[in-house]
Amino acid sequence: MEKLIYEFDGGAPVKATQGPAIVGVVGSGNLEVLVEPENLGGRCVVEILTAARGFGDIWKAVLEDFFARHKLADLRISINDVGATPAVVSLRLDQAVESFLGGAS
Amino acid sequence: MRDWNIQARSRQARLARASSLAKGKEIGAADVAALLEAVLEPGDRVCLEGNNQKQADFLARALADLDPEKIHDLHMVQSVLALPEHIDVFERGVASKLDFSFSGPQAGRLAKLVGAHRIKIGAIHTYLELFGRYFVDLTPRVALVCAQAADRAGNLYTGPNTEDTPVIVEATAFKSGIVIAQVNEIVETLPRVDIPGGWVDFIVQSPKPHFIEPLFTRDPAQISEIQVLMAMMAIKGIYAEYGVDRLNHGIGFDTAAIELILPTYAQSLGLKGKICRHWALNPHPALIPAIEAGFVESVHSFGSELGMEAYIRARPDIFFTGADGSMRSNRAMCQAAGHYACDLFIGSTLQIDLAGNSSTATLGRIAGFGGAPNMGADARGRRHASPAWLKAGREARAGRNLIPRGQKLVVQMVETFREHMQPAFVERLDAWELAETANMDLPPVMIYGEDVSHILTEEGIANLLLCRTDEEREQAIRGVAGYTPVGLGRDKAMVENLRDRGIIRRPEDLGIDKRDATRDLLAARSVKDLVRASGGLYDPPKRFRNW
Amino acid sequence: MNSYYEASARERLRLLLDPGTFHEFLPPSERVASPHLLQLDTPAAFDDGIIVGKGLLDGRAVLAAAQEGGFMGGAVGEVHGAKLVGLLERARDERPAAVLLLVESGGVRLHEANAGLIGVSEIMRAVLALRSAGVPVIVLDGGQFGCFGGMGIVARLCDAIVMSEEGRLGLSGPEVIETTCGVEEFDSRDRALVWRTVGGKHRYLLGEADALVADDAAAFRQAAIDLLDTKPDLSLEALTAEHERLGGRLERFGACRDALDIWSALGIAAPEKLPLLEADAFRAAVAGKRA
Amino acid sequence: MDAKTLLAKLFPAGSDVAFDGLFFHGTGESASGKVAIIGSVDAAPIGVELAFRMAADVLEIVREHPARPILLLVDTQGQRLSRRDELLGINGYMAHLAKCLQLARNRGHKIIGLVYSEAVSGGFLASSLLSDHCYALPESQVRVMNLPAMSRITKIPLERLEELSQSSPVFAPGVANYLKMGAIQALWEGDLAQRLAEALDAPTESDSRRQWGEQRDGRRLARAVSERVRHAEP
Repeated sequence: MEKLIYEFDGGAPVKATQGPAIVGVVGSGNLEVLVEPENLGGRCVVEILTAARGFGDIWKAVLEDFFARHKLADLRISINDVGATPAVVSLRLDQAVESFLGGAS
Repeated sequence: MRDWNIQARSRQARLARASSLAKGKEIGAADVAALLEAVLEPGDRVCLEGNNQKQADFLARALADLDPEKIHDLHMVQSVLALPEHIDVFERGVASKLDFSFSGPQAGRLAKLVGAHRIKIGAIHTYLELFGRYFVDLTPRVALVCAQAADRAGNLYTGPNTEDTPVIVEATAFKSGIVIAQVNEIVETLPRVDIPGGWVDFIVQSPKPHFIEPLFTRDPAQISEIQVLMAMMAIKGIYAEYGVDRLNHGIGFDTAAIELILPTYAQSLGLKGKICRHWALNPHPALIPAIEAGFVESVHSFGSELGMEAYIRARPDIFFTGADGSMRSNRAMCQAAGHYACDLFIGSTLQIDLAGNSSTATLGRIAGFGGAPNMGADARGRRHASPAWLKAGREARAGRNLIPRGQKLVVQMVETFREHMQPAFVERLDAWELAETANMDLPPVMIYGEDVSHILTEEGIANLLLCRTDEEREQAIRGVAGYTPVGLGRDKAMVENLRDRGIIRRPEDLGIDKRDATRDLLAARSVKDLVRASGGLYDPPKRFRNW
Repeated sequence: MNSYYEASARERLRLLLDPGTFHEFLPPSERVASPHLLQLDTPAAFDDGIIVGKGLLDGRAVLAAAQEGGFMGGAVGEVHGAKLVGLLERARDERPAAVLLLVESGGVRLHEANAGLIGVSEIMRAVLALRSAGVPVIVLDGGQFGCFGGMGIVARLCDAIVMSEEGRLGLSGPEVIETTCGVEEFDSRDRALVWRTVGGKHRYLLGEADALVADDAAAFRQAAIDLLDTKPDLSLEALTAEHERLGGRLERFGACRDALDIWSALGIAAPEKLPLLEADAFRAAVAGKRA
Repeated sequence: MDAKTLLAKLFPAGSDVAFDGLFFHGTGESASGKVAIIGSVDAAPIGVELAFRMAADVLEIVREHPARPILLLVDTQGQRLSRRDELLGINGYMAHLAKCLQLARNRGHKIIGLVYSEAVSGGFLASSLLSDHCYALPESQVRVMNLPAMSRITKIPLERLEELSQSSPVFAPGVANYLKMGAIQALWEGDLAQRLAEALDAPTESDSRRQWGEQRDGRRLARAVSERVRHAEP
């Protein structure tokens, strides 16, 4: 396994409707994404535990695009991953933030 | 004075050697080895019917068990190496040379024996090429074929899985060859005659019904939301755009997803009656909902599919069926149909390079081609027009001083990463390395980049028809290659430019909201749903059931 | 219609309980994951594959637990088991209308096999203690991974079981039996055989499942509501009656080799047709014929 | 130790036990009075018949001998693996046995389990693990699965499992691990009749295995996690 931590800033504060949100399942080719509000001085911290080693660059690129899509601040995003493809990761991230912001869970 | 009748006299001599074994055309199962020894001679060209689905498994076993002291150096000319016995004949020294098309299940063993110089490969073909050579320079001396039933006159009923049998028998029987058929049963009256008895020399009832593999069943339960998204893009960004009305689908979950959202998504776009009416396709169970919804008008098939028999029988307006009601498939005919009469082929692959060449070759496996290249290639001999073909041709020729002609739509549909994070886009195909290690003349390319019109990934569609330079083409491919190294290596400004010109189209450019891409769009989400959609007529193989 | 089979454990709870009423104990943000998995370099889930909490069902207070088959096949590890035991003990304190167990489990998680086995044993004891205290436990079984191993025993300790035909209930999974005893004993790839041996319809016919519903979360919900007033009965009389039923089953069906023989012996005219029937038609076809 | 030797050591004052195939049952005379005995021999696979037979015995004890302690002496290689057992609902037969033992417990029968030879997986769950007090002989074998099989299924290298099993009692076979994890209350050595007498006199509490596991540093989380769920707000 590999642990990866990334930080992003430049987002805007968001309002959660109901506290932390979780989507996805820790199963093969899938991942769970937990989004929690936390005072991080405007930054977002993403912590990833992944079964697939050596894909740090790809995670970084996926997350950069994610934070380009969503202007977010003061969020802790925690991920448990079992080799999900970037497409699945992007999808779960979008679902998680949508759920966090009060969309369908 | 030259002897013009050597082949026919050889045939007579072989039949004479076998005469004591046969009662009429019938051979007892126990006498098959003796029969093969009688009619075969070392060095003979032999076609052992190995299809995509049905297999002459009893005859294959018998052939592999022959004494290599007596029968050796056979030259096997067969479309598919599917069974272990297809390789055993080489391993045991009965055969030594091979011309074939596809060896999926046996690709690893084949590569080993080639490496050990136990098999000499003539060439790896597409189906139509190999069938063509049966009539030119690879005509079988002896054909070992497979049918559902025979009557005592040797007429064969192949049942729905006719597949390669007609082309093999025709080539063999009309060039003084010998045709031996294994059948599941010998009956007084056949439901219909698929192969005339006059073309068949011997029939043997196999102890067990021949093996047949349900290769074209995809369980809708395994289709992911990413695949649904890609299917939406295919329908809205390609099928609707070009008015694709005659087509072939490769087998896979991606294409099953397209089939399963025709009655939902395509219907909602008002496309019924405008796209996907005529198919060259095996009877995919996943097509049932679209057929029931009235999307489909005709389906001609290479082979059949286990469990679809009763459904096909009940939908004769759609499928090609005999007077007896059961399906008649024909691989050679359907390949020709797919090549010349379809406007679009869409299928998946393992690797695509920067020029759009795609390959399913991996190191240590000689898998061959099968039929995809016949479908997935522009038909340069095509002359009749259709709106989709003309539009593709116009796009490819716009701004160039060329005489008008059409072009086939050849779509490669892949997720940017396969399982275990294997990238689908690569700088260099593994096929190069395989070609070097296996001493091939050419790297085994499934679909040449010059034939590919579109590449579709979860990131978007790249329309290669519109690219005018190699550089544009490369950036268009990189622009849909996602987070693979190839994708990350894109020139972002150029990719945005290609997007502005409509060469690259993202889901949002097509007006597709990714959030709509859920499994709820699938007209059937399980095999049981397919049974329901068929009104109980589809009877899936046991391994696909969960009830 | 929402497929219960396809839904995740969280979605199942959301669909099963009154909207917006579910409150989770030890939610993922508490990060009570399995340290044992991490030690073996295996990804762990923030909820260890089980969601426990409280909510309302048809306006009545219930406690509920849902196992996530997508994570390690819903297998029971130390944390997973302890969360369920804690919930069952809480039910003894709180006395809700019922405890709902949305099972989906292959049994004991091998990565922490001893902790898992003991955990299952503690779940068994806690279920029995809770039922002895008069709180009913209702099992819902319709997930992709079925309910096997120790959880298969747990399910049968409870007051009632709701299954869909997709649901499976047993002890040893078909793959385990095939691996150990050979394909002749149990061909796990013959899924029709698997389902008629351990699937919902057979369990319903044997009287082990109390309700057989379509694969629809709303149908599971309604069946659970209908069972809310079940009264636990672990009396000598009740167990004696159960004993006679089980003994009768051995006598009547002990020599049967296949579920079709059993269904036939139950007086069902065309047993081979049963697997194809939808839930409603199936219940109608077997009405009055169940063991 | 074989069952007959065991019985002689447990009940020097005598026992009346009938053997029937893999199953045995009867009564033993202990220092604290009569004890009902239910057991199995030869690493019996527990199938539907055996579970049913044991349940019958428990019901009979409840009916005929109120509050008489029950001693489970079950030697098992695990549940019987067969399609027929699954077809008939083997898990239901095991659950029935557990319910019958709960009935006995509810009616004041003390239930003691002694693992004297082998206790494996589902067979263990359906027998000794259902007792109020589960003990074991030091030479007995307790497990879910051996490490090579575990390695195959989990795809974790055998060396890694072997290495970790030196420091962790959480997954590897062994009676000592089960002692540490709290499933086995104590190992019985020396005078077995004396050990039995002490067990019969010990107070019966509710399920305390999580506490033991925590105290013995074998299961560090189970008690705390279950308590947190039990007392979580609101």
